[in-house]
Amino acid sequence: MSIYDIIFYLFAAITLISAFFVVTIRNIVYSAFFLLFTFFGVAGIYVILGADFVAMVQLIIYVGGIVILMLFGVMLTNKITSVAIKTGTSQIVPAAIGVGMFAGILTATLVNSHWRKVDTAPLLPTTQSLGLMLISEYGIIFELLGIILLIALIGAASLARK
Amino acid sequence: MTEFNLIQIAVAILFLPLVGFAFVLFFGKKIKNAYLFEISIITVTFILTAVLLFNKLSWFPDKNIVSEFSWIRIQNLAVLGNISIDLGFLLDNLSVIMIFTVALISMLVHIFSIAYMKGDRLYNRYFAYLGLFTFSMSGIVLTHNILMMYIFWELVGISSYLLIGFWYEKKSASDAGKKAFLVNRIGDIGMFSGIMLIFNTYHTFTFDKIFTQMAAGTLPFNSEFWLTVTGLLLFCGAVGKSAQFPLHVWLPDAMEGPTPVSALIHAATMVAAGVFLVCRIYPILTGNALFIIAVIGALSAVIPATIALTQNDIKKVLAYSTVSQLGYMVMALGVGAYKFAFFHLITHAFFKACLFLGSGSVIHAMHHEQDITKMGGLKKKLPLTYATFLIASLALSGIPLTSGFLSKDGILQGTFAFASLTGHWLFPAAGFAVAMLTAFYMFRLIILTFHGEPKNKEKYDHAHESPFVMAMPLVVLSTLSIFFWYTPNPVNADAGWFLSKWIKSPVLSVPQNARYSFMKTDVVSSVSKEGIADINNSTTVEGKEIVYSEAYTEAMHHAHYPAMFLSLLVAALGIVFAFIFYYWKKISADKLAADIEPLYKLSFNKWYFDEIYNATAVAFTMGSSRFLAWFDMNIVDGAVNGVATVTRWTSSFTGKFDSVIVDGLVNLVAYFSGFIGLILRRFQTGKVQTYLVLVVFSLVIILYLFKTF
Amino acid sequence: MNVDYLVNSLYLIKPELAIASALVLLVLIDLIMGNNKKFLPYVAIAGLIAAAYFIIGQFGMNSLAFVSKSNKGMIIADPFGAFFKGIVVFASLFVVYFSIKSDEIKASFERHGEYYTLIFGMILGMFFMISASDLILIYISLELVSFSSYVLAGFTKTALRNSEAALKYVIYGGVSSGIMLFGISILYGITGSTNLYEINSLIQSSSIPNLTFILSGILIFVGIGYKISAAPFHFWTPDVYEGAPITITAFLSVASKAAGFALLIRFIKITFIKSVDSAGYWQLVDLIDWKTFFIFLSIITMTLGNFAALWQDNLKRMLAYSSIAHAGYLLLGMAVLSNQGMIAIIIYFAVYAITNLGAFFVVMLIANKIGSENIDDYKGLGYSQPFLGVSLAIFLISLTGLPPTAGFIGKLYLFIALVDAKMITLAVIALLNSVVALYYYIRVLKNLFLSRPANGTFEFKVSFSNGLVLVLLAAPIIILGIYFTPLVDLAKNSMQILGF
Amino acid sequence: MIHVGLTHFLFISSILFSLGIFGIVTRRNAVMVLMGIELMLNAANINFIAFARYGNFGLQGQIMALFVIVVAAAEAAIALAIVLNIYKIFSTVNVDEIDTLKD
Amino acid sequence: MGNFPILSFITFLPIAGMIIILLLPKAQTLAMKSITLIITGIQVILAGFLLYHYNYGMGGINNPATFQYIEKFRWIEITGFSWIGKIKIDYFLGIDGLSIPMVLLTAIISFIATLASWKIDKAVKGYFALYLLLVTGMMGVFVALDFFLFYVFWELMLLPMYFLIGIWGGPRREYAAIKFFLYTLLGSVFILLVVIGLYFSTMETLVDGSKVFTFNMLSMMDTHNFVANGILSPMNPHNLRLIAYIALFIGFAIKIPMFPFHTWLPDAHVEAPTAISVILAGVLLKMGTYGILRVCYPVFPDITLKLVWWIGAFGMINIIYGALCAMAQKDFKKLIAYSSVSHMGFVMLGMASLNTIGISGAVLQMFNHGTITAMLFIIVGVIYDRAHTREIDAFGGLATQMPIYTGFVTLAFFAAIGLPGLSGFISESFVFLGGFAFETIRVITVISTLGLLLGAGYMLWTLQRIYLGTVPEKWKLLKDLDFREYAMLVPLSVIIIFLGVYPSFMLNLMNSSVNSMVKFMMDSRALYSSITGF
Repeated sequence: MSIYDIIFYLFAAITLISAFFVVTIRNIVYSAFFLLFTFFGVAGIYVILGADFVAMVQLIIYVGGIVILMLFGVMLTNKITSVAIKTGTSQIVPAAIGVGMFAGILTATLVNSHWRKVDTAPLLPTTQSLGLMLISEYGIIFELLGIILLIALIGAASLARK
Repeated sequence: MTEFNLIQIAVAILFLPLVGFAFVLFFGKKIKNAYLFEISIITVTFILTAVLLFNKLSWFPDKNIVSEFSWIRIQNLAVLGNISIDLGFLLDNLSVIMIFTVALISMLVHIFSIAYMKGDRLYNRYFAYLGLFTFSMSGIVLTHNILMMYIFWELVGISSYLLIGFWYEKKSASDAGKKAFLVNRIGDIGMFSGIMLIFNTYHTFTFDKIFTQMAAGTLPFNSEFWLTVTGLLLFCGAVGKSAQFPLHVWLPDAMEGPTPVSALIHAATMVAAGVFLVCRIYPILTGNALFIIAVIGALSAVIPATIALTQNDIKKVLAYSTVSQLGYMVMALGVGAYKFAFFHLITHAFFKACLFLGSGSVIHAMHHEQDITKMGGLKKKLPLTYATFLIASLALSGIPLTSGFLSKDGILQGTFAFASLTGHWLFPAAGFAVAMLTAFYMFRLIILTFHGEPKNKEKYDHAHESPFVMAMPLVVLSTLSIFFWYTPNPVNADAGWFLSKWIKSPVLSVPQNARYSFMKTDVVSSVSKEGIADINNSTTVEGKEIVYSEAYTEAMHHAHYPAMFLSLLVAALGIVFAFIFYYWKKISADKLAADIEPLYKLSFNKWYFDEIYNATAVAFTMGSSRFLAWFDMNIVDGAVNGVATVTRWTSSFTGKFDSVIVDGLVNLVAYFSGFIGLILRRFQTGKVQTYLVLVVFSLVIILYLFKTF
Repeated sequence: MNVDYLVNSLYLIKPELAIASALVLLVLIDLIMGNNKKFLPYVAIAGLIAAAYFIIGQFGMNSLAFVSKSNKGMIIADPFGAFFKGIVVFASLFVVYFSIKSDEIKASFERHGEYYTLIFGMILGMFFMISASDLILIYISLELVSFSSYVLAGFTKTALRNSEAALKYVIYGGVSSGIMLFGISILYGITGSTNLYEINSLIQSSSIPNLTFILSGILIFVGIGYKISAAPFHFWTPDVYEGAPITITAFLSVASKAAGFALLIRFIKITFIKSVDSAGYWQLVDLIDWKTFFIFLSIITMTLGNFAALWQDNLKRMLAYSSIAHAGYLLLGMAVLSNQGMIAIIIYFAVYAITNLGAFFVVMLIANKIGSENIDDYKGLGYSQPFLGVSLAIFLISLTGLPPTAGFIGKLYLFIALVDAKMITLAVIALLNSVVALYYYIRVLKNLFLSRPANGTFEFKVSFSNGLVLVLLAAPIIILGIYFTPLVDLAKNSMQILGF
Repeated sequence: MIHVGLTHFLFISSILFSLGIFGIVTRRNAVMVLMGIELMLNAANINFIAFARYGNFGLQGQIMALFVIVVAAAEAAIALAIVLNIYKIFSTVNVDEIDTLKD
Repeated sequence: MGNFPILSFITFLPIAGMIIILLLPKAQTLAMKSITLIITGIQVILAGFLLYHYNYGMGGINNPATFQYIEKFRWIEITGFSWIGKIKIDYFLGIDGLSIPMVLLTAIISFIATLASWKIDKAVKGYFALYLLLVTGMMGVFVALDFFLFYVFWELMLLPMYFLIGIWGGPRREYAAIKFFLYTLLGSVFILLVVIGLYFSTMETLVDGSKVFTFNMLSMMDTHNFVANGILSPMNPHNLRLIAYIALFIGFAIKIPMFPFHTWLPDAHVEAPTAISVILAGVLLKMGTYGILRVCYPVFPDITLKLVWWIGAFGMINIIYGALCAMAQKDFKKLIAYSSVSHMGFVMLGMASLNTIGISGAVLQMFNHGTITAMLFIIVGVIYDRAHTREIDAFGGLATQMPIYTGFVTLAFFAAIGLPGLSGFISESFVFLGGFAFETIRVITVISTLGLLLGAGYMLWTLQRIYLGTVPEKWKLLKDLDFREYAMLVPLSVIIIFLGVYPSFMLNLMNSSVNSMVKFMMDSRALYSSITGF
């Protein structure tokens, strides 16, 4: 077992265990914090996979943005005075059965499939290439994303404002 | 007079009454005495028939005058080429004599009705209906094809319906009309089936053409059996119309109509149409068919005669007597005594009409009292009626010097000869028994009505002889019941002009081996070899007759006197018994009735025919009709109703959930189908997480299915 | 990638550019004009007309835009896309008009700027959905449409049902697009490409792990199925259609569905096709049994839609179920997997668009006045409002598919396609379904004409412009029902998909 | 222990994905539901990057992941706005209590 | 007369009338009624004109050259599908001996039903607009020779009928209307399926020699036009023709209505207003049998020959079942409705005979039943207008109270039970004669004669219960007929009597066509067995 493997298992454990807590723990604030760990773990996995820039973006946007947003959401939709901000769960049994089967199918299929594996290329910095691609090949999508953000901005503002 | 003139006259005879009908029907309301128009029309018609009769018999005694035109043409058929359904007249001696009789009686009844129906609310319409009847009846008589005969057959049925139910406000009258029509329809269905068979075989309806083709060897389905069936099916029509057993039940009920109508339709003319039909189709009747006809005739002669013994309604007695006499004629036809049957048809028409009109006169005098047990002693009050009634009764009983004696004797002679050749002695036995019964009940009727003490003093006191218009027809008809109109010899009709010159039995078309053995041509030697009649489209030469075997001729000859004496004897016996019972009262009729109560009851209750029919056929039809209606509403409607779903939805939407609709089978199906819709709704809980769980489950199912493909 | 080529590519996406410019313009005008919102709809209409103009030009085109070394092109400009964009623009024009008239929308007057901007965001997303040939673009455009519609569904934020619809929509849509994204990722893993054309050539040439491929296909379909509301991915439809403002419901039921179907057809036809035989039947790559899949899906969808619609009392909700049922019919056209079926879909969709817009318009006009969408409140409206009643009758009859309305022509071509493919049983099921459908449509007519109003009549006048729009929608239904050559010609011209 | 390969990453992503769905369908609080959606998107992103890495498909996968992250952010913003709105109107954010629209 | 498109005119004239009526202000009810009356009157005149110039020698059925008043032009034409060739649909009208009696009937009944609608006072505008639309639909069905066109007309009259029953009907009108609609729609979807199936099985050769799929009915009758592997071609090894035939037949049979699909009829009749009952029974039912004769028979002669016993048997069931059900009814109108079921059974029996006499009888019976039943429903309407009840047992003795009316009743009833001298007799006789001549259904025919008895039974019983006897006190004020009712009853009576006395008038009209039909059917036996090989 190489160091690479150990790091992988570490991040994998962080990701999955905290994700498990995210969806099971009753206290919402705790959940939100576990979500933070999950994102962090995922970012680590990105690094392992050689996606340095994406990992950075993951940390900045998810850990720095979305989780905070979520926390705001939690705060705004609960009375702060209440000591334990908790959430209930519903339809555990059917959900467990359904999602369990689905997960089974999903993992079994994915893990057992024969993927087109090529010898892995050496890990190179990706930031520059990504930047070039974003303004050339994927320029149009990049622009579209801008519009998405604009729409999200307008939409969210329109809903949230008085 | 040319043939064409005769046809013209026939056309006039046929349509004049229709004109009268239409005129009176449409203008009866506006013109006060519209009925006079009808009466003058019928008088003219009668005169025309007399002219026709005279000229036909004088100038063309042996010729069938035919005139026809194509009514419907079906052209260019694949196999048959053109088919033409023709309408046309057939003037032979049979039809001119018959039409004369019809017109004469019709006229007399018209005249009689002037007084009899006086004051009725629908006086004019009554005469209109009579006109319609005369038209229809003339059609039956004059036509030259079976389809047209069927058409007029139905039309007389309708006029009979209208006239029986003339006093429609009386439930019994409208019931009787309906019953008459429906019972007749049963016979007509048989007749129509026969017509279908005929048409299917010969592709024509014209009698002559059918006979010609049959003589040439074409048979229905190439089988003599089916020929017999055809004959019998056609005879079904006669069974209905002539009130033969077992369809005789309508005739007594038909007495609900006005009495002159009974005289005209239900005694003299329409009911005789059945016999006339058998006469017309005689050439196609096989031996087997004739035998069955004879049996039906015999039964129809005997059963009503026994019923007539105990009836107390004057018209009912006469009605059963009519059925019995018609049975006589049918039996005569069945045993081969063709001429005598027709002879009896004519004589019977006159004296029975006379009897009915006479009874009408009595009823009129007694203020619509019909029960003979409440009459009596009317001889003094109504001498003319009594005299004519007596003459007619004598004729009916078969007493010499009357026309009835001649014709009845001929029939008995025929049965006798038939029995001696074939050994069926029950026919003459039935004939003589009926002769005795007839004499008995007729004189019972006369004694109770005209003799003895009046039972209802009040009505008796008010009784008075009928006016001239009612008396005149009685006189005319009773005169016609005397022998000399038909033959110079009061004891033997064979020599008379009626039987020897005017009426000829037809040539048989039936294959030789299907006939009675005594009618086979090949056993004949003495009579000239008769081929097939020489027939062309417009006219037919008559003069060829049924060729009876020598043995038959001989048997007839031998039977003449025995039959005559025997018939005289039984008639006399019958009369004597009547006197013993009712005039001298040597034996108490009531006591006898009590002694043989079951038999008496059987007779008095008309052999329970109506009860049996009501309990079986009528009940079955009504029952199945009710059941099917229920079935239709609940099961068919329900089950078909969109596999019941529709019903449920519809009902729930219209808010009227008809509990009937969902009963039974449907209930289950409906519930199930509605359930599907509800199940589907059950998924739409409004909880988005439930939806998503469902999506996950569906995904799992889809993926699972794909893995197994 | 040189600049010329980029510019050339921009020429090919003129309609999209027009919409994008209009969007920006709307934002700016809203900012500049402040409280004067009157001009917004006219700007919107102008933008739409410009887009329509460019779309007509696209009917003659047949090319790919944004081609690069590693990518065979992201956007397709072809008649097929032009047709569906045309449908979207057509629907948008009417929806903008409806919005002007809708009391619901008028109530939140101060947010009109956002309203039209979001609508244009949706239109833009749909345009890209319709013409995308790259899975990335497909996903992004789908999300663009979704985001805008989430907000629009809850636009009247004070109304209870609006907000609820938005919440359900966003959760349901988020999950669906998440599943689709996962599918896309697997497909990417199998083929190493996100471009449909590349994927097509790849799966034809090399061996592919069968089950994994099926998994990805199905997962991607979840996203599309959610857009076209095919069962069992339809659950959001009734709730959101009922909850959303009526203009948005109309827009979702027509434009969004059009984009979804365009995407579905493109996805199937470009990705999986091997060849088209002389009779017009598509020979697909033998990996996923799409035929069986669509057959079952269509049966379930239309049966479910029709049967559930039977029980509805809210007309909007009923129309939602009816639109599910219609999605089922349209999937029949997919199940045939032939050019004939595609023609049928195109014809059916053109008719469906007109009809559904009309139906929702009438529902809106009535709701404006009587404040209810409940069918039982429509009693006797046919008498007090004969014009509205008759128009609604025409629309509903066309939805049922009875001659001589255009709806019949749509159904006819669908069945022609089915019979031609010898799928008789399916045709019988579809026909029986249309008998069931008659029942709930006729129920509305029953209330309109057969029942007398419970209490008093609603006296109001249909304004001239509304009447004109109604006639504009109703007349084509009758005219195309009698003389449908233009419709079929249009379909014939529109079925040209780039590449095949 | 086997050398870490593609399947390991795929295993993680599919579990993460399933956990996301599980959270969405079971958590009553709307914000928690949104968290589940984020988990799903992350799982897809792991896929993209892993495939790109092991299949040597170039940087397309990473681009995709970047886009998804942006989209996720936008989605989170809109969804939270909607949730806030719901809270204003229903005074609750429990998803299963918001079911006025149903058959 | 040249090229005047008289058939289009007679078909679409009511649409013009409808538009005029829609443009009139609501209050102008008299004008609306008058316009409808004038339009339908013109139709009668045009129908008379058709009759006057009709060439009796031309057979029609499967030969386009022997149809008359043909109007044919391209309606829809789409070219350029490489994989499917040309698509074309013709606007193709024409009449032959089968359709001209129906055109005549439609014109007459529409006219008379207009009079029967005179007293409508609820939403008059809508009523007459829908009424005229209905007339167009009916007329169109009888003149269309293109199957597509036929189907469009067929469906066109569904909706007006739904509203006419549903809005202007009796208390359970909604139920009846929806039932009618669902049943007929169910029938017509089957028809649609077969239409499409046939479309893909027949190709017509155009002038330029190219072959195209066609909806032309007449082309579908020519075996040369069948595509080798067409779905409904006789050469198709999976012989689907039987199934298609049954589907098509059921589609038409629902309209007849044939047992067990008849249950919509009593409900529809009971609830419909008088005029609509008249139209429904007088014309609409005939569309079913007409469809079978026009389409089922010549397009599927092979299957027809196989199934003819069943057609006859169902005819028999209809006759007897309908009569028995009628007998048990307590509602006068329902009774008449069931009598229609019974009488339409005669038509089916006649059709099953496959010979000239039987089919002539069937077509004649269609016409005669149309007039007779129209009269019967008017009669019911007359009494309902006055007494506001149709309960048979509530009446009695009306003959005294309303003698003239009773005269018409008697005439109509007698015509209904097939009294000679009135029109029903010849047609029923022909049906029986024809049926008897055909060995396959001989027994059925003989059993069916029972219908004559049952028919007389329930009719006379009804006559007795309503018209005979004494008048109950509450009906002492009933008035006899008024002028409008005369105007309806007299023409029908005249037709009934005229055709009873001179049936050749109609029979000659259809003779050639019926012959062609029979010949075609007979020739087909050999032709199809040579194609299918068995």
